[in-house]
Amino acid sequence: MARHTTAVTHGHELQRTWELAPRDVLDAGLRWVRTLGAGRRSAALLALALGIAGAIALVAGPVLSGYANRQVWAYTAVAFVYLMSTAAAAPCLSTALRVARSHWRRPVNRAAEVWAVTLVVPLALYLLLMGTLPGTENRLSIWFGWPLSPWLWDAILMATLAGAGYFYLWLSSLPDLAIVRDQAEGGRRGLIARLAGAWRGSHRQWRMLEKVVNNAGVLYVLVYVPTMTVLASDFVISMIPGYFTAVFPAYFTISSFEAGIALTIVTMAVLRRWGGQRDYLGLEQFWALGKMLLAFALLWFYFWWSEFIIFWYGRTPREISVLKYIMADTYLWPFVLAFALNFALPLLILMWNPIRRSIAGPTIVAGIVLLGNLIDRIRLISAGFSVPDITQHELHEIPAAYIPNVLDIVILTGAIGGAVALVLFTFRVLPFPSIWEVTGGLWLRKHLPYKHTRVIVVGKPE
Amino acid sequence: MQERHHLGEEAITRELFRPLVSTPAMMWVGFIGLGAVLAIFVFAVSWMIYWGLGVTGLQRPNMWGFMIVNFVFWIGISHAGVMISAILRLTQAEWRRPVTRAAEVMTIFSLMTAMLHPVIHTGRPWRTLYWVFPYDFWRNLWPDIRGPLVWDPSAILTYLTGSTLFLYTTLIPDMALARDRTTGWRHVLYTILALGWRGNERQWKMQTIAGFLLSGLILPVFVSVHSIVSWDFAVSLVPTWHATVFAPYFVIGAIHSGVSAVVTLMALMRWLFRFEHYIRLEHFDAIGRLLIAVGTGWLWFFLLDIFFAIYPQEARELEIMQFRLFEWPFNVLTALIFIFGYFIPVPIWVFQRFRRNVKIMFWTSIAVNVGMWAERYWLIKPGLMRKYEWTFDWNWYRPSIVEISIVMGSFALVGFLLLVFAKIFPPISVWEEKEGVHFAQQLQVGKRRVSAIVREF
Amino acid sequence: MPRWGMVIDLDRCIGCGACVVACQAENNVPINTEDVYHQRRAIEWIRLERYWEGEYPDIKARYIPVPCMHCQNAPCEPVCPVYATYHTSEGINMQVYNRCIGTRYCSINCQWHVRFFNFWEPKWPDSLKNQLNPNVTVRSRGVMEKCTFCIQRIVKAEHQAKLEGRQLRADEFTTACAQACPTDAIVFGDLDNPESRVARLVSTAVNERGYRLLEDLGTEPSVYYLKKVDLEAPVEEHSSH
Amino acid sequence: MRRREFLKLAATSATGAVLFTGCGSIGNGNPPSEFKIESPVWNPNDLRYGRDAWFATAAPASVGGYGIIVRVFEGRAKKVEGNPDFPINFGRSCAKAQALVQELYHPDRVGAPLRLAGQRGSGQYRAVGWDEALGEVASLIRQAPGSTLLVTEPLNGALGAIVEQFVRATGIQHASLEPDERVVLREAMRRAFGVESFPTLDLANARLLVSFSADFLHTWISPVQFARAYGAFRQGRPAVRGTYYHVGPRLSGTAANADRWLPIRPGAEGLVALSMAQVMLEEGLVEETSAVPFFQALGLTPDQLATDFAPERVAEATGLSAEQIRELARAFAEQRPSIAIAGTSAAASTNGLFNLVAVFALNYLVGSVGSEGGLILNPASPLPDELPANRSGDAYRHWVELAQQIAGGQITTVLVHRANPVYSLPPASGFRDALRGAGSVVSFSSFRDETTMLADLVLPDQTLLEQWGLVVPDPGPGYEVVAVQQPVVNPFVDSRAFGDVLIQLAAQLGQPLPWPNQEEAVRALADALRGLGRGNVTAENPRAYFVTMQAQGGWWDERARAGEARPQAATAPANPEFAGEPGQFPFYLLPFPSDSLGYGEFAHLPWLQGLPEPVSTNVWGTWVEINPRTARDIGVETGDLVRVVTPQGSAELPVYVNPAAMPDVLSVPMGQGHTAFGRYAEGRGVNPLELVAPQVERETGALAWAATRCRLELTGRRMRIARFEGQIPAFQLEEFPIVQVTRPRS
Ligand SMILES: Nc1nc2c(c(=O)[nH]1)N[C@H]1C(S)=C(S)[C@@H](COP(=O)(O)OP(=O)(O)OC[C@H]3O[C@@H](n4cnc5c(=O)[nH]c(N)nc54)[C@H](O)[C@@H]3O)O[C@H]1N2
Ligand SMILES: Nc1nc2c(c(=O)[nH]1)N[C@H]1C(S)=C(S)[C@@H](COP(=O)(O)OP(=O)(O)OC[C@H]3O[C@@H](n4cnc5c(=O)[nH]c(N)nc54)[C@H](O)[C@@H]3O)O[C@H]1N2
Ligand code: SF4
Ligand code: SF4
Ligand code: SF4
Ligand code: SF4
Ligand code: SF4
Repeated sequence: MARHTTAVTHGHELQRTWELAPRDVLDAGLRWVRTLGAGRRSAALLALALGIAGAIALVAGPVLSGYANRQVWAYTAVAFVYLMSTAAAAPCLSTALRVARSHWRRPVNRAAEVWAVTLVVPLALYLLLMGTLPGTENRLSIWFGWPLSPWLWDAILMATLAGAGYFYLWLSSLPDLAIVRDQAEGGRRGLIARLAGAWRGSHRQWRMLEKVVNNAGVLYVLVYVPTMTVLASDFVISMIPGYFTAVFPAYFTISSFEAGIALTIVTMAVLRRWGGQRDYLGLEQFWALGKMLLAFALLWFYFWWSEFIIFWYGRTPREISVLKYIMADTYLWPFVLAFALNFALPLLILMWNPIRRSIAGPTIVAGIVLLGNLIDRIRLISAGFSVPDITQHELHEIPAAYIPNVLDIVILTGAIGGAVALVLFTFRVLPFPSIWEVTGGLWLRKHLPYKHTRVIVVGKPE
Repeated sequence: MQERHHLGEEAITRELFRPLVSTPAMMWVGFIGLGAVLAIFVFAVSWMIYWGLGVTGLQRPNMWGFMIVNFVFWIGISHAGVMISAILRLTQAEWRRPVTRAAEVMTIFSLMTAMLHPVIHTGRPWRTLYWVFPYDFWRNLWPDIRGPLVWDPSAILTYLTGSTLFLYTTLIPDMALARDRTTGWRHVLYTILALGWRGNERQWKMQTIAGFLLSGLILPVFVSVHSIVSWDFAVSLVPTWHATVFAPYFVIGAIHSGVSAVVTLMALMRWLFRFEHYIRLEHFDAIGRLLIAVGTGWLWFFLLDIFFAIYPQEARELEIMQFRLFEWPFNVLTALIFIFGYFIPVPIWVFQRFRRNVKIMFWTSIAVNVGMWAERYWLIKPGLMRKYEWTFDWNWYRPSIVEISIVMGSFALVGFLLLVFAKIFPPISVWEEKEGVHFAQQLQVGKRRVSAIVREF
Repeated sequence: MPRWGMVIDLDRCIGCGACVVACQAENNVPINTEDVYHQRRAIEWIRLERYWEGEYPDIKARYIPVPCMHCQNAPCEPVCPVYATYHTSEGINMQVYNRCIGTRYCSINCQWHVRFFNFWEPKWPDSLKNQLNPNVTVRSRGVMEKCTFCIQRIVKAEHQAKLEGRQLRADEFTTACAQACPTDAIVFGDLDNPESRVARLVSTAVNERGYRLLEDLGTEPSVYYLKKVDLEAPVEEHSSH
Repeated sequence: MRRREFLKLAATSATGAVLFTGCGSIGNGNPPSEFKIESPVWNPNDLRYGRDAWFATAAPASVGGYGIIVRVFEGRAKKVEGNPDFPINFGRSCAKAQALVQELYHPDRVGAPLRLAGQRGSGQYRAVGWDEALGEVASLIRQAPGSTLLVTEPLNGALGAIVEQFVRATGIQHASLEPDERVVLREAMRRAFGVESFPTLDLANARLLVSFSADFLHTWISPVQFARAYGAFRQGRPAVRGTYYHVGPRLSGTAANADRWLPIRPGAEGLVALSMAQVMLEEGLVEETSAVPFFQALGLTPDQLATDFAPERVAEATGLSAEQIRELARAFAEQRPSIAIAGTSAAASTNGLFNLVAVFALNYLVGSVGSEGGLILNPASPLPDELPANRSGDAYRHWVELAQQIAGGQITTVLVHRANPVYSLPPASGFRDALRGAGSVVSFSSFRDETTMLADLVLPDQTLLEQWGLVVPDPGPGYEVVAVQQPVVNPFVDSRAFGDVLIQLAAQLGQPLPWPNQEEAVRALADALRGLGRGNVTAENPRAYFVTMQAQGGWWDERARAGEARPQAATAPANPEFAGEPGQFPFYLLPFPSDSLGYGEFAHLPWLQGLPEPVSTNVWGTWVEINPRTARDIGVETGDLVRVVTPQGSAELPVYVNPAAMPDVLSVPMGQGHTAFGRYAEGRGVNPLELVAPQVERETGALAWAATRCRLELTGRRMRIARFEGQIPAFQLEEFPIVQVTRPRS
């Protein structure tokens, strides 16, 4: 900080980005596209292999045994929900940062948005899982017996979300795709040229883009939140008799945001370590996102506690059995782990500013949170898919915990692997950092003398 | 951001101190009008304490009524201060500068007003003061910490203490400024309050650190206060109260109404003290944008709450939902909440043109708070009037004139205190305004001149 | 240690109100004036409710006396900030008037509506004060009051037993409402003493006709009801929810 | 409390004294299981020093004269309980008996003898000494004993004996006032069964009860006795649950307990009964021989019955369907032992006597008279001469005559004790006006009731809990019973027992009665019981005998039962007649005795005023009950003020929409409308007797208060009714019934 000086003691960390010229950024982006090497490819192939194994396991297990036994679908559902909570949440982060207009976000956005490319995986899983969704006859449903509920409405939401995600990713990559189209050689041209479309970078196009990118992001969030709300209700709550609680969808969404931030941080760390993004993804970004991660860890607790305390005080048999099932008895250990990994550890680690203000600190915590979120989702989904008769209004007999078998684990790793493979393949065509955004920030920067020192002044155009 | 006039430091000082030295005619009107209502309030409270709660419209099972609704409302308003000051300070939003002081003061006065309600609302207010503190050491009698009514005073008092410290910390430099420009009793007062402020480097550093620390510390308190207030209701078994979503729902509702109240206050200050140069359209613009997000979040929770009251399809909740959605007068309230709380203001705020229109901002912010008062009434009362299957006890609640006076009077109380405050302390933070002037820069980017800010990322 | 409880047989209760007045007489319950009824603030520790069913001419009026249920998991207790209502070790939901500050939270959280608030200072003409039971505190304005299972009778009996150096005998005393009830609809006693009438009713009649009010809330009321018998009752009975 | 303990308590008088030492036990009461900070105060109701004493005495005759015990602490009566030994109620009691302590400590009791100090009726009195007051009464009687009328409630036992002796010694006239249905019921008992006293019901062994309008669980002759039996009738037997049908024009507090309510036209009870008999005989459900006394009681031939009273012929007039009558008859014949009773409004019709006789005679048909599980007749007093049983009240017709005699000057002095003719007789009787003009009026009431307000002299009586007495409860439990009444506390105010006053007056008049005072009279009469040499009390000397009797609460002999019942005279069928043209007055006006205030004699007690009427839950006032549909048609709702107009008069009353009201019957509770009688009774509500036309029962001349028609006029005003129920009529929610029901085990 001292190196770059600011007038006050409490600004964000400045880093080399602000010392660069726009040309440097362009070079860096193009270098990324050109030089991505064997490491990425083998990683991508490994992930792909996992994905294929998962697909085979999915066919070998759940699909073959049909929909009568919902329990075999549990880990397919876990995979689906986990991807929705992590990969699908990441683009929301980039939207939030965009809307807040913070300049440090510029190199972060793409690391978050790129995960939108994986939306096809949960969409596909969802379509498979539709068969496990019980109908609305004989049971409580959030759809009150609407026609074709819940299948049609959830499917529409999922498809819309995927559409919005791809649209957002495409829009926010458009100028860079054009750059790649114009500067990259041969093979990739066809696809990229088609993706870059008619982008010529005219004044009009730029003004349009600036307006629409934000709105596309907001649209994505506006679809994501209801989708998660509905999934929370259709996938979790309505599967556990007696589990009716208004805060749950909010808990589900908020904790997904936490995981989305964690995923972004991990992505950033990978890009920094293996992707040559040191100049762009620095302390400033990790520190800021570390704070956000801490805030969301606290929110995790807040939303969980909101539910817990009401159940605890209510003490109606219904509430007590739900508590016993997913927190106290059956899924006690997954719950304790989720509590520790999503809240306790992140809080205990990130409460220290020196840790927050490092690369490793937030990264490790982000890893913890990603694991914690997985366990949390397993706790909820496995519990939901293990109730033999969900047409009841109350959980009278508490089912035993479901222990995953090898197939389940292959399905889970497969879904995650498939998603990662998609991202790795996308790296091939998308430049990192986001050239247009980072240079956009540099254009608005100026170094000014201030008293005895020099400050950076950044423009904030309306 | 071409709106900013270039003001010298001395001009800023002079203009912002103006309310202290001269009293606009409307201020007198305010003092007299609010004072009169306040007198009614004091009389009503005394009457109630003298005769007992018999003078209210409360009965079985409507044991809580107007005063509790109003309590929740004012607690909600009190969330503006921290929202504006602490969060915006931590995130370094520039546009907070002209409104922090007013918002913090409103926090304190509305908190005090809010706290008054549960106290006078008890059967024996004189004894109520006991239970805030563990009172009977000799017999080992302690307050029951399992009860939200013990959490309430703890959280609220902490919040009040924190907010007061917070306000005071930001007030010190201005007190020194005032000290140096006044004589007589004011001089004495400001001398004491300025705590020997000389404005040296170390003092500024301490003050800044204190401001940030307090902002950070007060945030959890801020969230806890309205969460706990919500748990007053939610931990009970009353149908439609017993909802897990209440805590975040109440908090975001509080922010919705509190920030709207800040808009109201901004518009009033701008009009009353002619602060056009300080409370500028860009501020309304920014706060309007914040309100869109807050309002939409509130709507999400509001809908979640309604939905999950219906979804379990339990006869008890359904009964009350049916009552509160479709029966007079709650059907009208429902509409009022939706329309005033969201569907009038938020679509209007979407347009920058309207966000930059003070009159429209003023009236929409009023609308929000009408909607939010209705929302609290709507949340709290139907569950009591139609508690469960006890049809034998289905009673209406009608507030008595005493309760109505108290509710009306609480607005006068807050207004009156704010006016008094403005007579003694500068209603806009002078040093923050000046700091803002220093940070504001202009930048030439291509052909455009862009507003810019030092160290803001 | 005894665990006090009550069984109320709705097939016996005739709606005579003797229990109501007996409780008022025993427990110094303030006089319910006309004004108090207009204000809907009448205090009846045990109250007689009448529910309609059907339409003329196929109409039924059904009675139910409702005292405090003395929930074993009483929702009124944890919400009291000052321990003015608490659970005794004998299973009674007890009210300490001196400590009550009148927040009325307990009554909000009592789904049986059996907690009564003194909105006004209770007043008796001087001569009527001669009747007041010296064993029962006269409550003042601003405090909550409710059925205590006639705690003064319990204490007296327990003390008597202690003085005589013996255990409490089954049914050696009863509450005012149970004692007055002409049809013997109310039976009070020690649920843990197998010889007491309540315990025997709980093990026999309650199996057949028993239910507890709002049982599904899980508060474990100590007051059991025996269902009203009706020749025309629907065959499918309402189980507890 | 069991008997033995009670005895012990009463005997030692110190066992009730308990020392509260709980203060030493700080913090040692925490329940083991849950984290809580238990109050170190053991409980909020400390026990006091002091002496608890329990005294046995008797409840008022109007609630059945059963045995009660009263807790007395430091010289103050605290609490009334039923006497666990007493054979009528076995420890049970009722709201009215509970409220006796409020009568004792009533703030508006007459505190000393009073003499009128202004216009009669002005209510201005000044206190005088007892000697002066007694002297004045003595001289009034001395002046014209033959023109002196003593009005009392029906008296029996010791006070009855004193009054009889007094009347005999001084030669004054005596009339007693009681609700007219009781007059009719006594006559019906006399005619149908040849007994003088009211019957009781062996419900504990019965399987079916059919009540024709009799409010037997709340107001009819001996509610506590019946209620106690009713409990056993319903749930006292492991295998049998008694079934109860109610036939009558109103779903009363009693009728609400019925398994089936059959609403009928007012006054049609007898018709239904005859029709039932017709069905039973026609279908051969009862033996021919058992029909003989039935036909005797009604003066009918089997042919007449068969032709005129077949269900199809009478259905229309009763308001029931023929099938309903048949089912009722079959149930009555088949589910034996079965009992039929009639009363309340059934007796208050112009054909009241017929209604009662017809219904009670049904018991002959099923062999239920005097048998187990049936209608049990009561013997008279064990000492008919010394200790009179109830003397019947005088019928309305007689009161009208008396009023004329007072007005005409044949009666110059009226002495009134514990009867309130000015309130209880309808204005049409002219009694109030007559009394206003009477030569002298002396009241012996403890309260300034309406009659006392017209008195020149008030010599306040003691309340029940302050005086001695022997009471012959009517009805008894089926055998001879005498209750002891004793002062449980010293007189609260400067009052004297009526019996003492009479004894002192007789002495002043030179006609001394055999006893020096009321207490001695009681002791002497008790000793006469000892002379019988039977019953539950045995002791060698009079003192021990009396103490034992006091401790037990009375004397009874379970073997002394009523003799064989036989109809004495025939009562021919008759149709009810109503005052008022049906065209002009479309509704029946159906007053009904209030569950808590009775006929108004309890209106001065705040606990009873504040006790909700069980069906409407209304308190502290009068209202008119209207069927919901009718109300909708007229355009009124609960709380609207309407004018109820009868040929006799009109009154403004608030509407209570009663979902169970018959469409053409408007019911109005009795008991309110007092213009005097203390702060709690005065100036509230309306006395429906002011609306009823002076219709009388054809044969007895009793007032037929249920024989008037009326119409409604809207006033456009509203009035708040004080009620207990919430502001929405409390119907059970289908999903969450508060009162859960189940079918009987079969
Ligand atoms: N069990 C029980 N214990 C109690 C209480 C209770 O209610 N029950 N109450 C408690 C309370 S509140 C109090 S204040 C204390 C009172 O406790 P104490 O002070 O013991 O009061 P007393 O027993 O009333 O009187 C004490 C003695 O003083 C004598 N005495 C009276 N007048 C005079 C005088 O002029 N001079 C002298 N020298 N002696 C005199 C009396 O005859 C008596 O023997 O008891 C406390 N302890
Ligand atoms: N005749 C006579 N009169 C006397 C005296 C005397 O000696 N003789 N002594 C005089 C003296 S010294 C005194 S101190 C006064 C005492 O007179 P009071 O102060 O009236 O004392 P108590 O009536 O014993 O107690 C008051 C009530 O407080 C309640 N109480 C106390 N603590 C608690 C608690 O923690 N919880 C609840 N729920 N209730 C509580 C009890 O129920 C009790 O009914 O009497 C005075 N009057
Ligand atoms: S019935 Fe009400 S007052 Fe009684 S213990 Fe239960 S919750 Fe508490
Ligand atoms: S009213 Fe009294 S008892 Fe009830 S919660 Fe408040 S302080 Fe406790
Ligand atoms: S148990 Fe005692 S306090 Fe409770 S209702 Fe009965 S008489 Fe009243
Ligand atoms: S006293 Fe007995 S019969 Fe009468 S209302 Fe009470 S419970 Fe019912
Ligand atoms: S209650 Fe108080 S005065 Fe009585 S013994 Fe205990 S401590 Fe002493």
